[in-house]
Amino acid sequence: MAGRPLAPRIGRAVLLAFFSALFVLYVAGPVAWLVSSSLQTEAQITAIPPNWLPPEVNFGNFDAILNAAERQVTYETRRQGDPATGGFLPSGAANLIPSLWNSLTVGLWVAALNLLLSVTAAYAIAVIDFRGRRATLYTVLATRVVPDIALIVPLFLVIRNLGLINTLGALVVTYLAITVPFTIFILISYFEGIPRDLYRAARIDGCGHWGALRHVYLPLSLPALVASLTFAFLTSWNEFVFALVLTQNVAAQTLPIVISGFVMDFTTSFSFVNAAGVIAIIPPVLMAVLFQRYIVSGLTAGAVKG
Amino acid sequence: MAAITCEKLTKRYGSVTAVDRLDLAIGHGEFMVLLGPSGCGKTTTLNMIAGLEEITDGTLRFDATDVTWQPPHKREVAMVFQSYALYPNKTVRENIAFPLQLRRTPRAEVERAVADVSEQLEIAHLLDRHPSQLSGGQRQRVALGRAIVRKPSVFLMDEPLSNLDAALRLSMRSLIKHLHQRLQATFVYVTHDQAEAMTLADRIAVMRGGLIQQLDTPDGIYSRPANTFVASFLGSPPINLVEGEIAADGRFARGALRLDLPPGAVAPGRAVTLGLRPEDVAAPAPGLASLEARVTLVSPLGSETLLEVVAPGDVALTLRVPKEWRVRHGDSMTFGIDPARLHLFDRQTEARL
Amino acid sequence: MQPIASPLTRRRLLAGAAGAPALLAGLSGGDAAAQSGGTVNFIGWSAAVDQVRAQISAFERATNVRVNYENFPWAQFRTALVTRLVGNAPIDVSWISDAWLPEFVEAGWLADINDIPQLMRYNADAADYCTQSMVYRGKQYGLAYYGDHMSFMYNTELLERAGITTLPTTWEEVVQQSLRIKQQGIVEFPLLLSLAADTWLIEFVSALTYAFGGRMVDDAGNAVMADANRGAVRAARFIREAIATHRILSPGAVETGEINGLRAMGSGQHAFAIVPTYRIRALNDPSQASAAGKIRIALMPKGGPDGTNNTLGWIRFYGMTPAAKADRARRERAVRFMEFFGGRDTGGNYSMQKLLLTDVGLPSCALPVNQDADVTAFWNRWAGGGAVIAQQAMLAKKKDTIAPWFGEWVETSNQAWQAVCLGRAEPEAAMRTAAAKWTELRRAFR
Amino acid sequence: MLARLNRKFGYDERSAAILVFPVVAVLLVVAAYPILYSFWVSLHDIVLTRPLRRPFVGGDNYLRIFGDERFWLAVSRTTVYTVVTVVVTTVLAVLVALLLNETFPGQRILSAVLLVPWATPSVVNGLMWKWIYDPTYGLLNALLLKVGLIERYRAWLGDPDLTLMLIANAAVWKQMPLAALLLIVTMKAIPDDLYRAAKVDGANVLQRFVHVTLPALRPGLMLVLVYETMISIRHFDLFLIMTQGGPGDASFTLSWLIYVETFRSLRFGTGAAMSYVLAMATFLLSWAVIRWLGKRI
Repeated sequence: MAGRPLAPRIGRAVLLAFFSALFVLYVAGPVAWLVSSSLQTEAQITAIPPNWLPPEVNFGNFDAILNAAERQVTYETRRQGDPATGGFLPSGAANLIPSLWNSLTVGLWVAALNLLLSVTAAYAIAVIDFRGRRATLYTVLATRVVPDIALIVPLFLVIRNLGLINTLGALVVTYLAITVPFTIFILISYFEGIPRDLYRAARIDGCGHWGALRHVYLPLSLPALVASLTFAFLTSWNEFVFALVLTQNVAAQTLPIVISGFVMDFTTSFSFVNAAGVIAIIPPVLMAVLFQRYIVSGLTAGAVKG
Repeated sequence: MAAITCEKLTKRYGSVTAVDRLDLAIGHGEFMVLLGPSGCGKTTTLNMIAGLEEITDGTLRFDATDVTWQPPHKREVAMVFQSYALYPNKTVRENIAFPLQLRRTPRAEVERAVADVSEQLEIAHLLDRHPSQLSGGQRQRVALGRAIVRKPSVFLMDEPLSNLDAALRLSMRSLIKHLHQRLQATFVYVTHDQAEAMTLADRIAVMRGGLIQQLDTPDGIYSRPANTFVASFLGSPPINLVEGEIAADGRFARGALRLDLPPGAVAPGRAVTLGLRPEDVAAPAPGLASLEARVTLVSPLGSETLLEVVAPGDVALTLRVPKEWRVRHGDSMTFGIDPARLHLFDRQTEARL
Repeated sequence: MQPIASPLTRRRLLAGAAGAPALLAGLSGGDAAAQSGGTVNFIGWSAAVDQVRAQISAFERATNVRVNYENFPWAQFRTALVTRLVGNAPIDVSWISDAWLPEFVEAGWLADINDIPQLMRYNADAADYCTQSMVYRGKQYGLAYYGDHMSFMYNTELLERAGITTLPTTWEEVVQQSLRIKQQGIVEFPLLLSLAADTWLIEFVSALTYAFGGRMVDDAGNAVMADANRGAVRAARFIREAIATHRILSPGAVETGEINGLRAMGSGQHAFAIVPTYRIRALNDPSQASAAGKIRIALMPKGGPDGTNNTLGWIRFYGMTPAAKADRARRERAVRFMEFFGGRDTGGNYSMQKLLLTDVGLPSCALPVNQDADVTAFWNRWAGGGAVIAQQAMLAKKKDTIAPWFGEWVETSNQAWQAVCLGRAEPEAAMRTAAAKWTELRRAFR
Repeated sequence: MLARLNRKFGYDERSAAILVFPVVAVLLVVAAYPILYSFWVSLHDIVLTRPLRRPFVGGDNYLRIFGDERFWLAVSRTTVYTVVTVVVTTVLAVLVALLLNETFPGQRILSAVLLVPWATPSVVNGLMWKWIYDPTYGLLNALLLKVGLIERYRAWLGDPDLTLMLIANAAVWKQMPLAALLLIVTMKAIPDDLYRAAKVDGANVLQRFVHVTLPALRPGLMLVLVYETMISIRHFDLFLIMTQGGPGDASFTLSWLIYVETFRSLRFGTGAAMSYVLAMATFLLSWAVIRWLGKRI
């Protein structure tokens, strides 16, 4: 580096800086605007031209979300007027925090069960040479070819017949159907990258298949496992269509559903919706950034092999 | 101790047959080497003995017990791999102790066994390291340690020395030989390296295409190769093979080349391949067939000299002669050959005649 | 797993619904029901939520029956309700839009109240069009939540600034005055119509169609919307010209939902608008609208040669599910609830009807409510008097497109109207598309 | 007897069966059964508002679809949307991958920033962009006005010529990161020697990209193309949040049509048939892409 002429190095630095700036603007700009909007009052947010940054940081929207308890309304305590033109907390505001917990619950269950199911199947498919191995793999992957929207109706009927409508369990089971094939795909790629001799050694040393999985494959595929956990959690956290149909009451609704309700119900204050959006972004973004290293190495096996 | 008996052992992958009706009896405490080029089925055979590959057909017995369908962890065999296959997440100590732990050996006993084994293999100072911190030779010692700590009756070795450099290979070779003598266990050793096979084996099974070509002692394999494949696979530099036929006078003929054969060896007119090991030449002497040839290349090896020569009929041969012979490029020389040391094979079947 | 053939039958729907509630009530905090007089499961859309809650408090106190109240945004409501109905969710009472009545009855999702005199007796007090809007094939399916109509509203300040002293009585005059306002640079788009493709679109275009003397469907049920003389074509052309020729209506109207339109009107950006009458309260509320105090209502202008002052009226009502009606205890609770909300409370007052009107501005179907002094005061305070509103109410006609296939047809209709707004289809062609769909669906309905 | 059974299903096969069983069981219930059930539904004229009739109509639903103008309209909208989304996503992802594959101060931070859109729920993505496009208070109007690209505020999503592109932009924003990650991972696997050799051969930056990077990216690109196509073709959330198929029919895609047919018109039969057509199209398309790209690797 030191020996190279100065001009190309400066040129490279300028180019990198320029493209980095463009990148940040496009990738982070919209979220920054969302965050900025969430920290303004309704009056500030509806100013024309808009305030790029909050004139003063205002946590009122978040405060409202956190403290939006279901209150007892009587003739005396009711608010009058038609909350039509915005600036109002939506009537579902109090559902936001419970739905956050619902999302979290479903996400964690899905992440855990997804891993449990996928690990054993991926091990079997990647490691054991059994009849029907390819058929199993293709069947598992093929279930993802059918678009979600095609599955909604039959799944709704299945879930209804199982008596699971309006339960978090319905969502967990459904999301497993989405995440498991993908996770199996990732884990197979990863398992196949683990030297076969380690498997043979473990078997010779006295491991059955459970032992080989536990003593060799699991400890050695930590990145892929963490990546799978993250993928599953995010998928579950973000999912919308199934949740929309399978859960119709507050007890089981997840965050995207409640938020979409705010968006469609434009009596809601813009700043409130934006704040709700920010709240919905925080957990998955934290998780993604925290596990960044694992996500990349988890993807590696799959991507490089094609 | 255990004797291993393979009866018509077969492994097929789809339409490909990797091992074809293999019969092999390995005795108690025997050191058996499976030798052959890659893809010959030797590793598959080893895997079947280990239980790592399901046996498509045939029977496998340890002593009198049919273990054909027994999974590997039930078979009491130990194995050493070319890649060492040490668990990267475990320390050396944990690696060696692992098989014992799986057998629920009491802790004190495990510790004693690990200490014992690491003493023997001179790796006691490495016990708390991870495999990634070890050299190749050290890793293979650890792998050996993990294998012998269980005191199994059958040792399976899958090219254990192939990843080591030449010097290490020699010392590990003698280590393994010592181990075999001390442990008195049955060893099945897979390699493509003929020198390893020759030095280690009680018996060698030379394999090709899923079939055993020859099963014999190292000496038997070397001096009486069953066919041209075995003949050419062993020996360095390889045996010279010359195609020709038996002339009316009972001599081997290839163009202008004529070589005396032991009388009455083969009927005249037969198409044969003649095998001549490079070292089987001497100075011309009575009782020896003589061979005229022109030297085209001289490669001194120190203790000996390698020659490439062209014999009549444009037959190119490689010969090994004592270094005392002063040979120069372009010389024409006469070599003496003991007809009894010539190998004759049928040209069609490639089998020894 | 149930046999495949069964899930969709009505019998199974009913049978399932009987068992499911207990299970689900347990999940949704129905423990209170054990000690009290039971629970009513009521769902509505997210409107007048505080008024509903206040009334629920009163209801629970008066009857010892708990109410499990849930609300969804209006935009999601129909889908959510249908999914719940199909999913055997334990709904007793729900708000229903008049447009869904035939469809829901045909689907077996609504129970009639003809054999419940406790509810039927309120017909005596109710405006006739309200009652008629809840009747399908001779049976009545509920009590009114409210009944309203589309009003023509204007911004007094903007008219003044443009020097306009006489209110427009025809849509041609609306155009003239709008152009005047526009040319003076007072506002860019003096006319406001909320034409986003949501559930309100059919209400707005029907109102305009009536004002132009047209119809969507004739009394015999034939689609006439494409008919040049008695159809919706003139109204469609008016919209098209307002956008493309006169530029008095924003091309963004296709993206303007009812609420956003309301906001724009409230912020003084438009001089004329068609708005649901009850919104007058919000528009003249200083805490919500900068143009508060300046929004007034005039009679719907007449459009074209056959123009009338007619407008569109609609109602929303409390409906009971067949599952609730089939179970004696549930039926009894549901009836009490409907009476308390859609009729008189246990004190004999139309408390909910009055609350909705005086708090939110939702006009009542119960005629006695309109005699109330508070109601008169309400109209005086927020609308500058109730005379025009009352007059317009008499000229309101219900949607002529209400049919079992309404839900499906309106998708096509909405697209057709939007195509007109966007200039992607000629008014005649667009209305022909809508009419063809109507005819097709009607024929297919057996 | 037991021995014979053992012979037929050895330890490996028995273990595999046990290990695979839970997944197969779950997928049977929540994937395979619904898929088959959906097919059964697609052969019947099931309209939810007519619960008492449910005639078997065989392929009639499919025939009806193909005779339905809306279907072909939706096909064309979906095609435009998918092509734009996939192409722009891929191109942007390649550029971003090239940028982040460089080593420079701050590169790690940018890599972390890259994950933000990926982790953003699609509902929030939709509301965020809808807010940016807002005709009155939106950022886009303010920005373009400030730069002088527009003279007055516009209703962006209300412009039928732009709607699809604007939704595609929101989709690209969310999908590009994963694609870029996959490509970065693939790039990292390119041996440095190839670049050194190309440099020695006198290739400039562009030539190195075309002759070294691009061919080596093929497996990654294939994965990205197949994956992006499969998910873009079925996008739904954004349409529900942002435009509901409008204005007019400007964003009337297949997913939206299926939603309307199923949940608004409550025609489960034709809705299911449409879903099947979409599923088959997705399948064939991915297969074609794999074949097409696979041949060229």
